[in-house]
Amino acid sequence: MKFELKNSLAPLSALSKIFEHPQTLCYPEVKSETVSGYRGFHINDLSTCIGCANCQDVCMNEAIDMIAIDKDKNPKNNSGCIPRIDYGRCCWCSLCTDVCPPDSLKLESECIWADDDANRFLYQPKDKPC
Amino acid sequence: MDEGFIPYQQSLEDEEQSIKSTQSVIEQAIAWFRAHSMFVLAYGTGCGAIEMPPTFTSRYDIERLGVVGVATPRQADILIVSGYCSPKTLKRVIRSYEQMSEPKYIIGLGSCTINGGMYWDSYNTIKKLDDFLPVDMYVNGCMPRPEALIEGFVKLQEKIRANSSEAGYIQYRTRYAHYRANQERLFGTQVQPRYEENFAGMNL
Amino acid sequence: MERKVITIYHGPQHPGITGNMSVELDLMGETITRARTHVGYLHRGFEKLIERRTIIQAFTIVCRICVPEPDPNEANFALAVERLAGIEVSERASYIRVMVLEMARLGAQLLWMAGQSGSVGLGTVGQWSIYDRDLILDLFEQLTGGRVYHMYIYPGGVRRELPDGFLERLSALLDYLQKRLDAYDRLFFDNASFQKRAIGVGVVRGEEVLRRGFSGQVLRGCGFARDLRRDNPYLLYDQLEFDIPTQSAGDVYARALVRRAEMRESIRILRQVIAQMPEEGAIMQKLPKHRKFTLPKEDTYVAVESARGEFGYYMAGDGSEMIRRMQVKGPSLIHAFSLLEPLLVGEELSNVALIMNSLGICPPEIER
Amino acid sequence: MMSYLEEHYELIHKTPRLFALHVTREQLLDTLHQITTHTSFDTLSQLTCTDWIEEERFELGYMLTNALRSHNLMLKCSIARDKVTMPSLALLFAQAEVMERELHEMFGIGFEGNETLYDFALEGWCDIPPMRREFDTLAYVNAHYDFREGREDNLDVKEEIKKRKAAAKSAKETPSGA
Repeated sequence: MKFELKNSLAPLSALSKIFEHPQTLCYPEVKSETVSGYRGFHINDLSTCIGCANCQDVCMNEAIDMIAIDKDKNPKNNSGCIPRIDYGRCCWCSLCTDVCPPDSLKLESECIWADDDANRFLYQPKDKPC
Repeated sequence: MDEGFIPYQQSLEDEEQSIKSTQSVIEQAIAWFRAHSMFVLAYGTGCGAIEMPPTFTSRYDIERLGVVGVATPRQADILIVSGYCSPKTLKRVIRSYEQMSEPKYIIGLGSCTINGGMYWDSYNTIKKLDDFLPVDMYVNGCMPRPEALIEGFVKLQEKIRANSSEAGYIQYRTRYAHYRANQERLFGTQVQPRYEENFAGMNL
Repeated sequence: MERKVITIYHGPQHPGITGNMSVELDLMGETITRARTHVGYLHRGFEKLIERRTIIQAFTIVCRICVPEPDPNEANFALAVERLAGIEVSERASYIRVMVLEMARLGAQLLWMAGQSGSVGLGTVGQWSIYDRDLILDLFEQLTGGRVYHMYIYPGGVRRELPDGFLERLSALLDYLQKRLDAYDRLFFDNASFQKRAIGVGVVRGEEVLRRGFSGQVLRGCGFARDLRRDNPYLLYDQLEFDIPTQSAGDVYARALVRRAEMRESIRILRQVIAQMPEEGAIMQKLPKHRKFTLPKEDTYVAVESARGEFGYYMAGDGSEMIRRMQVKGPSLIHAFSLLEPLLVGEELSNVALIMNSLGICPPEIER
Repeated sequence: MMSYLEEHYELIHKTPRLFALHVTREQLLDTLHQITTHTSFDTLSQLTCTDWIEEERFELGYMLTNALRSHNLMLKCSIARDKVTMPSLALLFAQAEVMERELHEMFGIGFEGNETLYDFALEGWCDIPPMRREFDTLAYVNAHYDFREGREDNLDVKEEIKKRKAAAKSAKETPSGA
């Protein structure tokens, strides 16, 4: 096959990008916009959570513990338990939110977290109405 | 009731007192340079390797922070263990880590390095990476987004600049017996060379 | 003169390897005299884990089987469950699935382009193509809520409705990518340095290739127009118009050209999907006894065409909530062993990364 | 293509493009030879194995594809779980070599004539072959790996509901009794 001069020079067309504005997202300085519906951290509306442990049952990673709550925010919570998620197990599949009968467990768009201690990755969902 | 990452909140108060810099100016300068030239070993050990190209290329461009990929462990400062680790990989990861020159740091990417993640009941993945190697920074997610990986690097920079004696490589030297015991429990004694020999003459 | 054979391990910790795997090479000088593939660095025992999970739990794990391209796995799993349980999927859900699969294919081709260009030292291409892949991932984020792992195609349909204005944004992205593909032609495919490295390297040829179970670009690169989307259609591919590009040379460059044309075909399919997408319709067919859903004691085999070749799932149910056996065969299993090993013999060491990238070998799907 | 199969074998139609065929271990090589010469099913695309432990058998599936990749034929062959050797197809299909190597490791099936049955994915594995049903992966994990502590305060929700009900009941009874 004959190699043409054109084929050697064509890649230089990339140089035209020098004059364009950079496309980089400068993360720590500029936070990118959160996408609605992104599967990030859990939130749990305690005033509607009934402590049924459906989320615990469906979780294939056994990431969800049901722990005792200090004071009942929801009188219908029969067990007095609310879910806590182990982020050393979670895969953010959102099956737990799919099976939640009162729809109290949800995922928010925030998802960024780094820590130097592995024992800190137990997460108590924030009490936020969705 | 506390929300968010619970034990973290409980430990917030203790931490404020602990980070008081006692470094000299030169030490601070060295730490600053270290924190801004982190060479990452290009070893994609697991799923997480798929989010490394976006992090290292033009979209997120982590080179802004001084993070560059290098090919051999001898030149690298940072080892990213990207997700699950099978024992077969872990052996190579340990060998790579021991070949790296100090100071060196490990970033654990995703749930799998913390408590097994999705593969918690798999017979062929390890569950707690810090049993075998000292991990300096864990990044949350499965997969962590490139932003989360950058967050891990930013926090690691702070840690490097604090220059504390709890850095992973110092832990690995001083608590080598502990790590070695766990490694031997998994692999048996014969397979790995002993890391101690590398720093036999050093003043610990 | 004494000729000395040395053995080196190309990988697992090597920048030129396509993942966490290793090729043991016997070298005489720079020439490879024997190659042997080693895998197992990524073995997680998926097939065992799936036996322990109910069907709706198992679907979240199958997408992890192949990391660069998770969606064909989800589609395969869903198709196999639907076939065993006799579930019909609505037309709208099928269109969304085709859309997701083609977006994933486009993304995987762009990722491949970064690897292939990196293996010949053309760094700029990777910077560009991974950026463009990220734009596709942004759309995935809006659609599915996940960036890499979407967990979106579910037995019975898809999990979420299209967000408002999604098809318009996709259409705009396709216009952008169409322009970019011309830029990639100049930068990469017509680049003399890539041609010089790729032409005549890693040649797969002959009638035998059909019998040896190869698929994807390996077959299309040596003149056989085999594509499961056309030959054994699934979803709605028999109602969409697209061509199957082929080349006859069978070398690395031919496979690159096939991929170049396939990207254009994917854009063409996506445009048809956007035009034909039904406005109304359910996206999800509820599974009977949703969380206690069972499969009959039957087995089936489902295959889809991924960006690298045939992805086949064998699935057997046993009347319980668990799947008795699901066996996955990705294209890389055959390509990495019975194709790569003989193909590398006689090549130079510097071409190993080039050939591996061009075969699209992806270790996580070899060993699961 | 189909007529030959229909004539000579009991063909099971699973879908319009997928057929199955039961063979015994002894017939396998002969049947494969006949099918590959007389029909266009001449490519082995997958080799599967299912463990039917309650019926004491492995079911091997040889997935054949035609050159056009449009139809699939599965040859199913049951073998006893304790007497686990099969003739190797490595001479017939080059790709069978690695598939058999994998099944050998995952199920412990021997393939006579395959020279490459060494380690595939596992390194130094000395337990039961992991894909056999009697291998319990969770028990293996508990024996070999540790999980992270800190989750001991997990409560059984059913127990908690019972406790609460009992407490409420006794709370009701106490004032009425007093």
